[in-house]
Amino acid sequence: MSVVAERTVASQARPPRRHYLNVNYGVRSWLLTVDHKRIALLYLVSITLFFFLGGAAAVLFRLELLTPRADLFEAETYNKLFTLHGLVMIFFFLIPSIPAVLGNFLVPLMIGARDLAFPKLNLLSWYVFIIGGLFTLTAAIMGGVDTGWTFYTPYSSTYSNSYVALTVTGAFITGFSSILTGLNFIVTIHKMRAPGMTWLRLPLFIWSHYATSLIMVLGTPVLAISLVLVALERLFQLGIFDPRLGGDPVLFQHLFWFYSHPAVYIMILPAMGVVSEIVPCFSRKRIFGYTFIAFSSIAIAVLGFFVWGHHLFVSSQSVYAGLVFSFLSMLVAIPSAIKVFNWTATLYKGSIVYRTPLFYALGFIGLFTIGGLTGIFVATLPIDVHVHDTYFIVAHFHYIMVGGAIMGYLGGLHFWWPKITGRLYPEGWARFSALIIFVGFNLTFFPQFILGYLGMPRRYAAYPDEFQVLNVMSSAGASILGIGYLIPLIYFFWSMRYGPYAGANPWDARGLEWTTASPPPTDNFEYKPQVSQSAYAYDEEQKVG
Amino acid sequence: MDSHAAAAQRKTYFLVFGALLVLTLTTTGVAFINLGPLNTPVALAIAMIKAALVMIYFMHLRHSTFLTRVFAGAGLIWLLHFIIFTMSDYLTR
Amino acid sequence: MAEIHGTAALAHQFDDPEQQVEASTLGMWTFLATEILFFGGMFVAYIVYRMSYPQAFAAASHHLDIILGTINTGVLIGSSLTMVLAVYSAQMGRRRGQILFLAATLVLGLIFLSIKGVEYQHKFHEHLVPGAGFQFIDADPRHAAIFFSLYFAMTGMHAFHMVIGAGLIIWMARRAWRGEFSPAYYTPVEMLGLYWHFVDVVWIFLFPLLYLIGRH
Amino acid sequence: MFEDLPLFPVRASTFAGQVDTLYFFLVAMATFFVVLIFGTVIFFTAKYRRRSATERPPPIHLDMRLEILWTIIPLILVMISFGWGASLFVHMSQAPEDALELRAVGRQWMWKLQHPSGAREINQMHVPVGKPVKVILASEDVVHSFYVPAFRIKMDVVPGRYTATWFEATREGEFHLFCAEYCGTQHSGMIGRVVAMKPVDYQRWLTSQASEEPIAVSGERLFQQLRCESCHQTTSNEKGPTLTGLFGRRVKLESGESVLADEAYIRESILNPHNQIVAGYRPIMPTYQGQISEDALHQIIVYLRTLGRAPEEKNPS
Repeated sequence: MSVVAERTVASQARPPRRHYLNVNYGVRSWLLTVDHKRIALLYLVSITLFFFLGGAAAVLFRLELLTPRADLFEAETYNKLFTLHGLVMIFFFLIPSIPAVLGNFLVPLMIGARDLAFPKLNLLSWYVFIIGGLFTLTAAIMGGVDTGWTFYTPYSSTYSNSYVALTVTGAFITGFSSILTGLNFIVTIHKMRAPGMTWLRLPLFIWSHYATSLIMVLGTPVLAISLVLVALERLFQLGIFDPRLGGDPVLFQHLFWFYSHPAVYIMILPAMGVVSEIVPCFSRKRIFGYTFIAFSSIAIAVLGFFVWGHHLFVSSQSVYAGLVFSFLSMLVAIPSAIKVFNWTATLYKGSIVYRTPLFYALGFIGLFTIGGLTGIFVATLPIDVHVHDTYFIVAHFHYIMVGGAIMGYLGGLHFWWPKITGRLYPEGWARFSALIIFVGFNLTFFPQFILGYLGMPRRYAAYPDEFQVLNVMSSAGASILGIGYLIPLIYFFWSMRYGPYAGANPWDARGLEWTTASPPPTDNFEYKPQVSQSAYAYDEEQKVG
Repeated sequence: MDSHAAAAQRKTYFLVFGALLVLTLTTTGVAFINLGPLNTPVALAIAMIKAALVMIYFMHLRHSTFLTRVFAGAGLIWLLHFIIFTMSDYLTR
Repeated sequence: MAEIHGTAALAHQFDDPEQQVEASTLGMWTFLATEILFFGGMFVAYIVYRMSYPQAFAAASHHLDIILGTINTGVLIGSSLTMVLAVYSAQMGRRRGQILFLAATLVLGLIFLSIKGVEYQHKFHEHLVPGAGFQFIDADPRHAAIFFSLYFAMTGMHAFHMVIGAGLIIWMARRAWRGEFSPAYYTPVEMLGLYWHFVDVVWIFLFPLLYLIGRH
Repeated sequence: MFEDLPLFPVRASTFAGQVDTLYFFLVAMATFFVVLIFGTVIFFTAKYRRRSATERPPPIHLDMRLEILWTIIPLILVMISFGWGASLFVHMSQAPEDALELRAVGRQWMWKLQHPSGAREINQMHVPVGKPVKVILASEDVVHSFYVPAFRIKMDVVPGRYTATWFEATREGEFHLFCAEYCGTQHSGMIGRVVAMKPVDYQRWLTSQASEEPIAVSGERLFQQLRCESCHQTTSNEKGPTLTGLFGRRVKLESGESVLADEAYIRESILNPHNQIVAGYRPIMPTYQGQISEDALHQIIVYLRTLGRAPEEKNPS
């Protein structure tokens, strides 16, 4: 089929008569689907619910923090709220967010495959996710858990009077959904690429998902077993971590952070992949330094496993280990910096058109830069001694996870929304909400850097009076941020019915996913893709088949 | 696979099985001999040989692609890294 | 993992049988890498505590039954042999042999679990199960309790994997009975074999680490 | 106006200035890069906006020099932060020998402190200005963290072992003492104040804390109460080795190893006597796990230290 002809037709045409959304109807057709695109939507719906649950918890405890006393809720309720927020946002939103929704939808499309390698495992991963979520929600409804998402022993294993065992079971189960997703991606990327799709022609989104999958597969099981051991200690006094039973609580911190530090890269790497797609598209340029961005993803995934000890600088870890982990943590800055510089350079002499996904991507670059640079602060030993477990840390990781990962997620959702639904979102509202989110985010979290250096510890239901002004700023920002997140929820729903038809390739983007119809047919492509150009051939015509 | 090669493969399986049993008895026997600090390294060395035999012959790594071998090794290497870096704290306390 | 109908068992997402086999094999090995790290967390804990409390670990290890441990190692190795022969029979297209060897593997696996159960029962009677009833007359009972905690966690998790393996064997034997496998397609049996051998490999390390400390 | 809105913490220890200098270096570096990235991104997006729907800019090819440049420069900068941070951290983790030693115990949800003179405090810590102070930390339950922002020090308080931190206050005043590691319901209530005072005022305060006996004396009394002396006498006998002159010595163990008799060793020997048996002795000592509080352990250890030290150190001031 001639490319030009196809594009002209597609841009005017209504969606194809048969596509993955209307191929069959009914609850069964969704709950038993093995189509990666439908599973992606199942994930989208579930993680959106979790996102607003976690967000609601955050808004509530930010309201509590308007005043220095624990007056809106008791300390116990406050503790349960921040624990719920952390658990839900990390295990049930951020970790599955981009991989399980956008990754699930796009990995086969981008490499020219009909589906993931193991479609049934893919569906299973969603069920596992939901079962894990139900455990955690049950624990929350029965009375909640107050250990913080970090489950530090011996508080979690012995002292806490909340539903720890049920909650860790939930987190444990959900871990397997992440493992199954990672395993599926690894095999799919290795074995299912279309003819001609060499490694160096792959979209960077795929590279970053490959790196992410490695972390999921090699890290998650360690979290799983650590949580099992906590539950065993709690239920059967199988002493591993509790010093009263002879154990060492710091060992838990080692086991926990062996996964949970790399888990940060599970959240941020896919967002980096999204940015690497959006920036070239809207500057109509080949991405600058493709190989450097690609291999820096792998470097981040590998190095990410060598730095967990920086969470233990003041935990009585040995000075020697502190020095080693500080040194290695510094090195993670390098691949991150390489990415930021290359994205910026891609804009140079581009043909830049302003669209919401680009705004999110640029927001990501800026906020991730701040998050990454403050990462150097906390990798620097004496600074970390001072700011460890203060609001400085809270601000730092929210710049990475919200300023980075969620910006990337929203950018990607806008960018591929036309592919997913076949319709365009309303550009004006989208820009407006992007602005609100950017402003709200910075107002929420920038004051927390100052609070942290002043010395306000995190997880405090009550705090000394002099911290109030900055806390009020932060709470005000949180409410703005909350509204910012509600707007897309509304207009995405609206656009599913009323949005204009998008056509196959509304952004004039390269990459295989744009060569098929929007929404794509169940088997993704009407033809067998043959690849003969890079995913970023913005200086060439798109070649298909 | 022709019948000759098949017979050879079958024979290999039994040989490996025999070797594994001998090594099991050896490791139990050696445990009762005082080798000073060497008891644990010897026991672990025997365990590694046994594991290698199982992986190479029973799990067919001998006939596997390079990629499969990389993934078979990846888990082990990662575990080794995990152990070494955790011990870097405990041994320098 | 794939939809199977006799020899023409090519799932829709694959182009050819070769791609399907390679994908399954890679997927299984990736899963085993995950499993290594899963057990790895307990191995790390074991190493940390054994280096910190060598005497307590040696004293506690003396309470394990080395004879039953050795027999069980032999039983499990035997089950690995029958498993590899089951795969071999599938490869040769010998349905009867395949089912018989799978059954033998299952029996050996159940023998292993039974012996393990007997050992657990002894520990229970000797008050060596950590918790309120734990009694240890030798030196340093607190750290001996850590040894037994790790013993039960590690062997328990291992036994749990065997139980799953046993379930998979029954399922696979049923499929073999129905003639779903042929020399052209026996990937599921092969994957089950990989899993079973992996469980064997874990035990190969657990045995010397738990049973053979300071025996001389 | 900054009374309600402080933007920078007070500096009240010798570390504070050093940590802040490093912090300012990092802030300067971060500001430079944030301005650079934000500036470039905004400038490029404004300058190169699309002029016609059909324009297709030529590709800019990979420039190795550029890639190497922006690999090397960040590498140099982070290595500077690492080296600078590492040297300061090593300095901060080695308390001077002559430091005044306070003993602290964290529990849900309070701080208990004891001075060498025996004076006890709860959720307060009086310290002299201009003298290094070491705080030896123990926990009775969960992990806590001893945090004094004005001094820029923080150390986790881990149950089952001793940790320590030190500082030298440089100005008088009252400063926050926080628990920084989440420790349960009233975590945010586990706060106190540090009162730094002139050495003479500190002495006066100590003497005003009437009727407390020196910590070593309490330890000696406990040593007798717990009947430790029935085996551990001034000379070694077949039941137990003498503890006189033990502290700071290397001890040969039954297993053939030798260990330094430091606070961790003595603590472990009281709680898990059978783990490290001294060469030539039988494992007959009962464990004191669960029978002795962290406070009492502190006191006994201080007492045992005085047995092996020069007499003038018995009453540090």
